[in-house]
Amino acid sequence: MRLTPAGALVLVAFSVPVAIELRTLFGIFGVALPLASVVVFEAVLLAAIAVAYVASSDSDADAAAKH
Amino acid sequence: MSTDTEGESLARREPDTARPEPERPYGYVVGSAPDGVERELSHDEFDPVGTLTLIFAYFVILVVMWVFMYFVEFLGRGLTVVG
Amino acid sequence: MEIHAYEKLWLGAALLLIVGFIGTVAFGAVGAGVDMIDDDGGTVDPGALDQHPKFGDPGVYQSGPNEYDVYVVAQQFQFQPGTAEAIEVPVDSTVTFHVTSADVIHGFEVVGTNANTMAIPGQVSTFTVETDEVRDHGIVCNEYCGSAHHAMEGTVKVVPDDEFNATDGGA
Amino acid sequence: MATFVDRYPEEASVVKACLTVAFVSLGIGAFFGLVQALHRTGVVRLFSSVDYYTVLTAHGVLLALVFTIFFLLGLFTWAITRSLERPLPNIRLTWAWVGLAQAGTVATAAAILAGFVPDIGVSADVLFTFYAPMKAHPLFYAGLAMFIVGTWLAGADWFLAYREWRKDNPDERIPLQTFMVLTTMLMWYLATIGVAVEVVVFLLPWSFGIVETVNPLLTRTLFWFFGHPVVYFWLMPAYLMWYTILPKLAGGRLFSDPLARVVFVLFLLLSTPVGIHHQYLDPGIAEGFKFIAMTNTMFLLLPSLLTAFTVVASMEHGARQRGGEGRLRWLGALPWRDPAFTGMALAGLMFAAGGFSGMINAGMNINYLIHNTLWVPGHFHLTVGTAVALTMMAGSYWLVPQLTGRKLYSRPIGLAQVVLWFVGMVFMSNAMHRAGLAGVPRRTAEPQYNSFDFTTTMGSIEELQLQIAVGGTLLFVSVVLFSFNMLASAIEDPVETPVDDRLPAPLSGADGSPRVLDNLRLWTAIAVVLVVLAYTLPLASIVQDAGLFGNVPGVPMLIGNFVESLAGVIA
Repeated sequence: MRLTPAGALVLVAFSVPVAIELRTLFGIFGVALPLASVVVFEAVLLAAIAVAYVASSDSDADAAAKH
Repeated sequence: MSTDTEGESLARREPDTARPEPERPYGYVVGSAPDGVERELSHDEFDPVGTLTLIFAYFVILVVMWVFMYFVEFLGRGLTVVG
Repeated sequence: MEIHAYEKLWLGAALLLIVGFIGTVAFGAVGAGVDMIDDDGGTVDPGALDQHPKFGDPGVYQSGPNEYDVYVVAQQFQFQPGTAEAIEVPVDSTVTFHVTSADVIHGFEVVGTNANTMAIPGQVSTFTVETDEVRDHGIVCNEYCGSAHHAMEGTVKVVPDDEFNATDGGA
Repeated sequence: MATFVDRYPEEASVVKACLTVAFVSLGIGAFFGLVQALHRTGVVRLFSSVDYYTVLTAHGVLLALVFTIFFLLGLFTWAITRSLERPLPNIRLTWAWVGLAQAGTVATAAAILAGFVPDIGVSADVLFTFYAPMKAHPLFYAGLAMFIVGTWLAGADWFLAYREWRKDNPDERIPLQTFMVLTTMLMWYLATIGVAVEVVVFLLPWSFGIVETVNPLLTRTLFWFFGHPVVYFWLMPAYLMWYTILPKLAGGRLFSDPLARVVFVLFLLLSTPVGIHHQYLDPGIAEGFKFIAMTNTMFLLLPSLLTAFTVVASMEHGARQRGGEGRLRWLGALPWRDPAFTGMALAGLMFAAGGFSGMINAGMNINYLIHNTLWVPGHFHLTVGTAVALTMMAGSYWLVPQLTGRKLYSRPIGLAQVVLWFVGMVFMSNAMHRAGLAGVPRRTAEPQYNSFDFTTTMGSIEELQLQIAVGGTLLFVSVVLFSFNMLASAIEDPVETPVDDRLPAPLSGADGSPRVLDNLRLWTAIAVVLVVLAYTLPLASIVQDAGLFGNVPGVPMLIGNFVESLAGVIA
């Protein structure tokens, strides 16, 4: 499955509530996460999306010959 | 008027990927997602299992959050109104 | 009319959810004993609050052993008592608030607690709470009431029994 | 192939006139929103906190009433014309209601904005709920009344169009979009009785000085009689787009037409007998009435929960037709590059979150937790502020080219705009909900108090303030991008096919569904009975308590009055 630029953008947007609500989720179980952990978590998510995007556009370059 | 357009509009309602393209502006045309249709799925061929998955996840989130909000956040607070 | 099996399933789940919500609230009302603000506070003439036996001299009144009534008048832009002098009530007592407004609609919210009501001119909001912890609470007006609305605040002090000064009508 | 403007040029002009008012209001209202977000968080305070309430009133009225309802007027005119496939019966009547609603808007806006210039002596800093005995200038109420009458005439216009169509098509099912417009308008007629009585019988004579006093609980109850269904009046245009346009944008077809009809009928029946749930913490209303309002409200969740399924299933249908596979991988096959699609999908996602906070609001006793705190605006910025507003903006990317015959100026800017709105709203509404749980009140210029500090369970108040300010800024930038894109689109060259405006038929059509669904008389009658049941006794007891016209004199919202009362507080 190819990750389009638009798809990557929407994933980035979606990562924001996931990161923000991370503390709520841990809060339910009584764990108070510091703000820094949210920032780190969001950075990891963004890196993962970037990797997925680069990887899929590389494989797309191979597949492009077919189209 | 309405009978004139009737036939045209019925045709318009059907997704028609083989339709010859009229003059279109350069670039992506908003609303042209149906051009990417690879197969037609009728009501009986279509099983919305993805929707069921998503909506079940939503259901679980709703229940957990409701219980948390009602029994922890609300009933757990001081100065509850008792009369 | 074709309704997909999954959609029927979801319809059932949605109804279950709704009944569950209503059930929880009913449990809160009956089981946990959370009472709503309702019409038992009666009405007053907002133009003649100074002639009212209690709102004429608003404050804390003892009504029984460990039972107190607090009369509060909300007006632009203060609570009386609450703003100029704090409302003082003893810990481990049952306190009934009677809140009304002398001019426009105000809110009366004891910050961070469930004590929260509207103050409507002509109507008296009555609600009872139990004080179980010595601490100070803030009060805010949480309904827009005019241009200095943001300055309308006050304090409720829950004090130890021996520090409480039960002067009739005063805090 | 010709688009809407070529087939119905007059109607297209009407729709454009309505959308223009909507977008201008959106721009001004969003600017005021930015000003507020920066002011109440203490980041930048450009003016005194007294003027904050003028800004807040303008923000609420321009966005919640003018932007949403003018967009609705345009969208419904488009939908009626398109789905009945005929021009409106009397275009002069159409222009008359457009003019009346616009004149009312100008009058109301003038009364509010005059509050910035105290010398004029006109002011309406009463917020969009205008609770008596806060008294605005008569111009405010008169404008409001004109605006409402304008919407009534618009509904009459659409019913006339339907009647003409029915004459030619005696046995056909009502086209789905027309069905949605008509049921929504029936709900609106029923709901606006409350505000019409409030404004015309009580507030207008009182603001002119003909009547001396009001019964504040009565006018407040009449306001909420209208004030909750108006929420659905905002939401129904979004639902119309989700049901009839979004499936097509996803490359699929609507999953079920009959269920869409059931949903709109449920909204007609249940939208109005629920208003008392805004008054859970009001004195003078018995707990039993509050419980009844809650039960109705909770059942009102049903049509929205059904919508969630039908709309997501319709998107999934599109994704699978476009080659999507798997349990969740099909999400990647959706046309995310289309701003119209992406905007509506993100709006729907936020509505799911807003639905949850709405369930808390609707719970009778749990309402103590969040009543009048920042949680409440946090909630409705997800619902009206995103589910409705973002769907309207996204829908415009698809709709406006049909009205102008010009293509959208920039698809990438459109995409960035809707994503930015989503991110901005995540920041802002999340922080608002959380601050509300800490007890921070809504509707205040300075939520910083002298005698106490707010305590949060997680993080700090400063952090929440910052999130609100950042979110508000992103939202404003998003509106700037939207306005720019719309303006730039208006000067593109006309082209033959600026947009793909085909709407495919639903997977499960109306034909197999019971005909009783289309019996509008029956549903209206049941809706009226439900309202009578829910409201007769509470209204009777409120009137019995304090009289029809009450005993509370007005308190004009004027700056002069403020100076005096401030002097009183200091003294």
